[in-house]
Amino acid sequence: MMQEQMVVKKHSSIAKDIYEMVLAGDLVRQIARPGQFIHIKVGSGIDPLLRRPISIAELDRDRCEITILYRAQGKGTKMMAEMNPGEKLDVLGPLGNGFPVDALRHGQKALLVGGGIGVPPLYELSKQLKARGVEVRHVLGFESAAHAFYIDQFSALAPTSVATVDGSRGTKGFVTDALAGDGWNFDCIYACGPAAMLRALETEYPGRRGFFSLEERMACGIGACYGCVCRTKNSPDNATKKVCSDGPVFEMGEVLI
Amino acid sequence: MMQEQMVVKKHSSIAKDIYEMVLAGDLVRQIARPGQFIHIKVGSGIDPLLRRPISIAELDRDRCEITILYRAQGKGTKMMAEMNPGEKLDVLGPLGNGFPVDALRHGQKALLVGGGIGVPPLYELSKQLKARGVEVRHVLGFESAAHAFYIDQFSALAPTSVATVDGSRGTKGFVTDALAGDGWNFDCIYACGPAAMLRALETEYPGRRGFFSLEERMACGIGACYGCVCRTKNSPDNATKKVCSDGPVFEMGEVLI
Amino acid sequence: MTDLRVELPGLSLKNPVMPASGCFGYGREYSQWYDLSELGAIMIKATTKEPRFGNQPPRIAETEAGMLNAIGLQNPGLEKVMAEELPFLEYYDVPIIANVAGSTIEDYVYVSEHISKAPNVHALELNISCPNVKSGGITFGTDPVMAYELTRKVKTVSEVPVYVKLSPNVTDIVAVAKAVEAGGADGLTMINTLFGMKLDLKTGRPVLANETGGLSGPAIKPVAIRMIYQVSQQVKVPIIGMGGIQTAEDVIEFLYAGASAVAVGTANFIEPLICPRIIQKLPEVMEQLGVKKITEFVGRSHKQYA
Amino acid sequence: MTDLRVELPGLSLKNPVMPASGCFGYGREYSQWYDLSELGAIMIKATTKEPRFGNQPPRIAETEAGMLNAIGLQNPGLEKVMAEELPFLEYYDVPIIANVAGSTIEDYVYVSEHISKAPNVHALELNISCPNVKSGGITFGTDPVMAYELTRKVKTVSEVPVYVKLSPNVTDIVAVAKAVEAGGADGLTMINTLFGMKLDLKTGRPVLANETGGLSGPAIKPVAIRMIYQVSQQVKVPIIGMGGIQTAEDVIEFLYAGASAVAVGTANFIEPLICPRIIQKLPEVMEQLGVKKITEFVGRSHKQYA
Ligand SMILES: Cc1cc2nc3c(=O)[nH]c(=O)nc-3n(C[C@H](O)[C@H](O)[C@H](O)COP(=O)(O)OP(=O)(O)OC[C@H]3O[C@@H](n4cnc5c(N)ncnc54)[C@H](O)[C@@H]3O)c2cc1C
Ligand SMILES: Cc1cc2nc3c(=O)[nH]c(=O)nc-3n(C[C@H](O)[C@H](O)[C@H](O)COP(=O)(O)OP(=O)(O)OC[C@H]3O[C@@H](n4cnc5c(N)ncnc54)[C@H](O)[C@@H]3O)c2cc1C
Ligand SMILES: Cc1cc2nc3c(=O)[nH]c(=O)nc-3n(C[C@H](O)[C@H](O)[C@H](O)COP(=O)(O)O)c2cc1C
Ligand SMILES: Cc1cc2nc3c(=O)[nH]c(=O)nc-3n(C[C@H](O)[C@H](O)[C@H](O)COP(=O)(O)O)c2cc1C
Ligand code: FES
Ligand code: FES
Repeated sequence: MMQEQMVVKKHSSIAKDIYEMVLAGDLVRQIARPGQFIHIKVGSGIDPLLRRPISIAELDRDRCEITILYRAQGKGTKMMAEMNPGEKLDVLGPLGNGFPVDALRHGQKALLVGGGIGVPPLYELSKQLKARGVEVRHVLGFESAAHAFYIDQFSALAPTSVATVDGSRGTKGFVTDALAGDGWNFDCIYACGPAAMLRALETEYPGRRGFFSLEERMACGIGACYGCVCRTKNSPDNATKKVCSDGPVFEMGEVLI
Repeated sequence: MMQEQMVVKKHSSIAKDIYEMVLAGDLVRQIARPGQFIHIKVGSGIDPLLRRPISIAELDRDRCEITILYRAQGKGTKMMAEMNPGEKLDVLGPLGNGFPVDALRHGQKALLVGGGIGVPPLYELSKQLKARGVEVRHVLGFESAAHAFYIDQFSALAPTSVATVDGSRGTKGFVTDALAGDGWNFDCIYACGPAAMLRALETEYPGRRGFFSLEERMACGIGACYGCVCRTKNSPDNATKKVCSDGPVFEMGEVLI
Repeated sequence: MTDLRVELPGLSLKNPVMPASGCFGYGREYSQWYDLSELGAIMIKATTKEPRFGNQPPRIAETEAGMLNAIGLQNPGLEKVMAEELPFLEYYDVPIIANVAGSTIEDYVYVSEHISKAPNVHALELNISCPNVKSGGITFGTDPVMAYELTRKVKTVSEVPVYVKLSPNVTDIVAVAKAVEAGGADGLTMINTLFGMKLDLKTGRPVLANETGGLSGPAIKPVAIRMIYQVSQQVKVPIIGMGGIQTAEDVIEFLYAGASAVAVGTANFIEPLICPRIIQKLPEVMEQLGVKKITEFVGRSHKQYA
Repeated sequence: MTDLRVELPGLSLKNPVMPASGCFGYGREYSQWYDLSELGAIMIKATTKEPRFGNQPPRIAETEAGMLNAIGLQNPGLEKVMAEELPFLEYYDVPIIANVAGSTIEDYVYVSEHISKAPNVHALELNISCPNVKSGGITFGTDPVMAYELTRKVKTVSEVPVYVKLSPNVTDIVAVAKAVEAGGADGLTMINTLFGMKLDLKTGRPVLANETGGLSGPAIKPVAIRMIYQVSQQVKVPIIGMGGIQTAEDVIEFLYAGASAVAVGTANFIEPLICPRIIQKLPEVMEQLGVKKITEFVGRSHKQYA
């Protein structure tokens, strides 16, 4: 965990409002797992004031580079979208626990389910699972074909189904629709996306093994402010977990979504 | 008076913390007099929130360009100092009344006195007075030789005395020290600089004709907020004038400094 | 077609956007920038019985996402406002809300009685919340009993509906709001500035000659939204909301909170064309949100769940 | 050589900079970033008698130059804080100020009595100003009589000096300050957050699950400076100031206003190293201003002219 002025190496728009940015810096050495995130200060002033949490989508240890994929939606990400290669970005990271790649052995089966801007962390996860010899399948959901991104990259790694809300690409509907009838018997599910998607997966696969990456509004990103808590399930004492430092990845069933 | 995204044509540092910026745009056509100013929004966000008033130092009607000279001291001007040619600057202008050039006829004598960042508007003024055939002399005061700027430019127009607080260039002391013993019999004095300098000039030349350009903290810059008032002198009803729209230039003795 | 019209006591507004008092003078300066008839209404600068010369400069200080002002209610006095400023505004098709200030109840009553007779003054706004004058002003705004009393007395003389402008510098904004409603106020306007200060790094002294000043701008928006949200659930009279508005989206946030119309203050200083720009942008944002009538937004933060 | 030391009741501070309560947990997270012994002191997160689980998320919303929080005093409760958190902080050479919260006077008295016995707790900070809990908290901070009563009772049991944290959401901050001084407070800390709110553009609903929250960050600095300026001229006890501090220059502005030391809250979230960076920068700024002892700044905004 460190603070660093990372250098923007590449930056381009890859789908409607979606940007791909490659950042270089020493903090890459500290990254332990896919699903960890960085906490970005956009601009040097007080506007916007808070950092933005963004997942690490791909990791290149040799070049000390990471790729992030983000949607320019609000003030901070729109400002970020204006940046040019060569400029510097103030980053804290790596933060959070990330997905346990070692939950599966060679030959076991992993289903990776991503929705919208929940898709990015699954990319590095898939690469690392594949490297272990895990058999992977992807199901990715987007609003429309125009919003979809990285389908080719995911497809190059493993079989990839796509769902779009308007049906303009793949199955019409949500990721759960693309899953329906797919009798593939996975050993573990890894997912990241909107709360509604994660809840639907919990309902769909009760009692199965899985890991979900959650989102919550964050201030510190390091566990100090208690801004980003979620409740643990079935715990008698109403205990909470912090999404930033206990998460963002939790075992399916561990916390209330 | 208009709002315009002016284009930065040239930008360079010309003395310690002092920058020269050339701006191009249509509002140049509306400039009536030297001593008018523009009101600049630095950055596109809310930090800094307010515009910065900066005098027009030189005017090139043919190219639709103006030159401004400013000191990077606080948040806004420091941000401005980072700008590159080609970028755009959000400007309101031209604002204020400016110096009356026509107060003097051909052959009459004008003494122009400037202190620090009060020097800029005198440059265009001197050029226009000269063009009318007025005989001009300059007295410019700066903190030190390192802070001094535009001495060559002023000297090229007319005889120019310089004072610096530390004596590193010209007379040691204030502009009033450089004036002392100078028996030159001017018809009108034009001055811009710190309040202390203007008060000293009032004391030095009681009853003489003169025009002073004042500074005050501004919000709107157009006369609507009553933020920038000064009091008129000897007026029974305590009346006020707005520096932004009634000024920034006032006749010597008209307002309390 | 989107419908921007809003009906309030005394005011038939083309749209819910008006410049806030003290941030628009009496309209002359901004009339050089655009046709004032485009505005929903205009809240003119505070008017007192006698002319006021206000505080010493500096009167302005910039802060983070805000500014402090200590104008001190400078204005030419009732007589001149009636004779010179209001007639100028008659050239425009826009209702005027006259902001009234004073040091005593009698002052308020006197000014209200007279200014409410001006043909284009469609409503009064009692400024019981100016933090920058020594007597009167804010004391009326922080004491519910005095606020009630003042409102009641002004109501007996005013020929147009009376709005009361609340100060945010209070422990219990709802208590003051209820008091002025009980006093007969036809509407509320909120919020005035927060009471603040800035010190100079070199001298250690206050930047403002008046020492303290009123904080306005985006910095105070969350306080304004909270107060409107609380008050609108406890009173029946409509609210004109203000405090840090810069965009059409901000306007809608104020309507959601419970305001029926809004005023834009500080933003005029930065963008002289801000009001017409917001008015122009509103239909676009409404369409994105699928709302046809601007009045549908009002109070949505609580009403849809009530 | 510049001298950063400050002596306050119960606290011998190496320097006047400490993290503010609730913005630094119990120090564990930031101990990974720097040696906590560099700090003047640490104000730990509010501790209540029983564990509290706080409010539902979302608990955080960004605003212009500020943020809203509605944590709701989540903490593991007195027992765990005494057993697990305070002992961890004993590894560092830094005095701890324990922030105490509760719903009843008895709660405050109970927690104060116990936590003041911890060896590294050098002072208490009574949080009578949290806007995010339903009962207790802020009601003590807005009513001078209750504030007096609470302070007096806690003073009878505390083994260390007692500071009281004032809420800015009041009409008359001086009245509350005088009441707690009369109740025996050894010092004041101010300000807590302003009470604010943000609504979501799409749904119209509050962004925070708790609806309202506490506004902190640079946006509130002018209010903090004004209140410290007013209070420091009316009370004799020292003040620890806070509200939007981001830089060494901000620290000096708070000292000018009348604070003797300062706390940094929100800025920790943006710059984890903000406190040590400010501490390192202070001597440089002091040299520019020609000041040798940091204590010379205190109250300069009014004292030099008194
Ligand atoms: C652990 C984690 C990983 C994430 N990874 C990615 C990613 O790889 N790509 C991507 O596009 N997005 C990701 N997000 C969501 C991303 O943080 C938000 O989209 C972003 O903060 C919005 O900022 P803004 O400036 O666009 O919006 P604004 O509307 O200006 O944001 C205002 C405030 O709300 C917060 N906020 C708004 N939306 C969200 C959200 N969905 N989640 C958390 N905070 C939010 C912002 O951080 C900020 O504090 C992630 C979120 C978390 C918690
Ligand atoms: C009519 C007029 C003409 C001017 N012409 C020039 C010029 O040609 N060159 C130049 O360098 N400066 C000029 N100034 C001064 C210039 O406006 C300030 O130096 C500038 O606003 C400081 O902004 P900042 O961001 O550096 O400082 P900050 O400290 O960030 O400013 C904070 C606030 O204080 C105001 N402020 C600070 N200093 C002054 C000041 N001296 N006068 C007015 N407002 C101030 C700022 O506008 C801003 O609102 C002029 C001022 C006026 C009123
Ligand atoms: C320079 C200035 C002058 C003001 N003068 C008045 C006034 O005369 N009467 C009044 O009721 N409010 C006055 N106000 C308060 C505004 O009308 C408004 O309530 C406040 O500024 C909040 O809105 P804003 O954040 O959009 O500026 C003034 C505000 C400013 C900034
Ligand atoms: C996330 C968060 C949690 C807070 N929790 C507490 C708390 O537990 N006790 C308390 O007295 N103040 C609490 N505060 C208030 C701060 O200590 C401080 O008074 C306030 O935030 C102003 O300082 P700042 O602008 O530097 O943040 C909290 C503030 C924030 C932002
Ligand atoms: S964001 Fe601060 S604890 Fe998670
Ligand atoms: S700056 Fe607004 S009246 Fe001059």
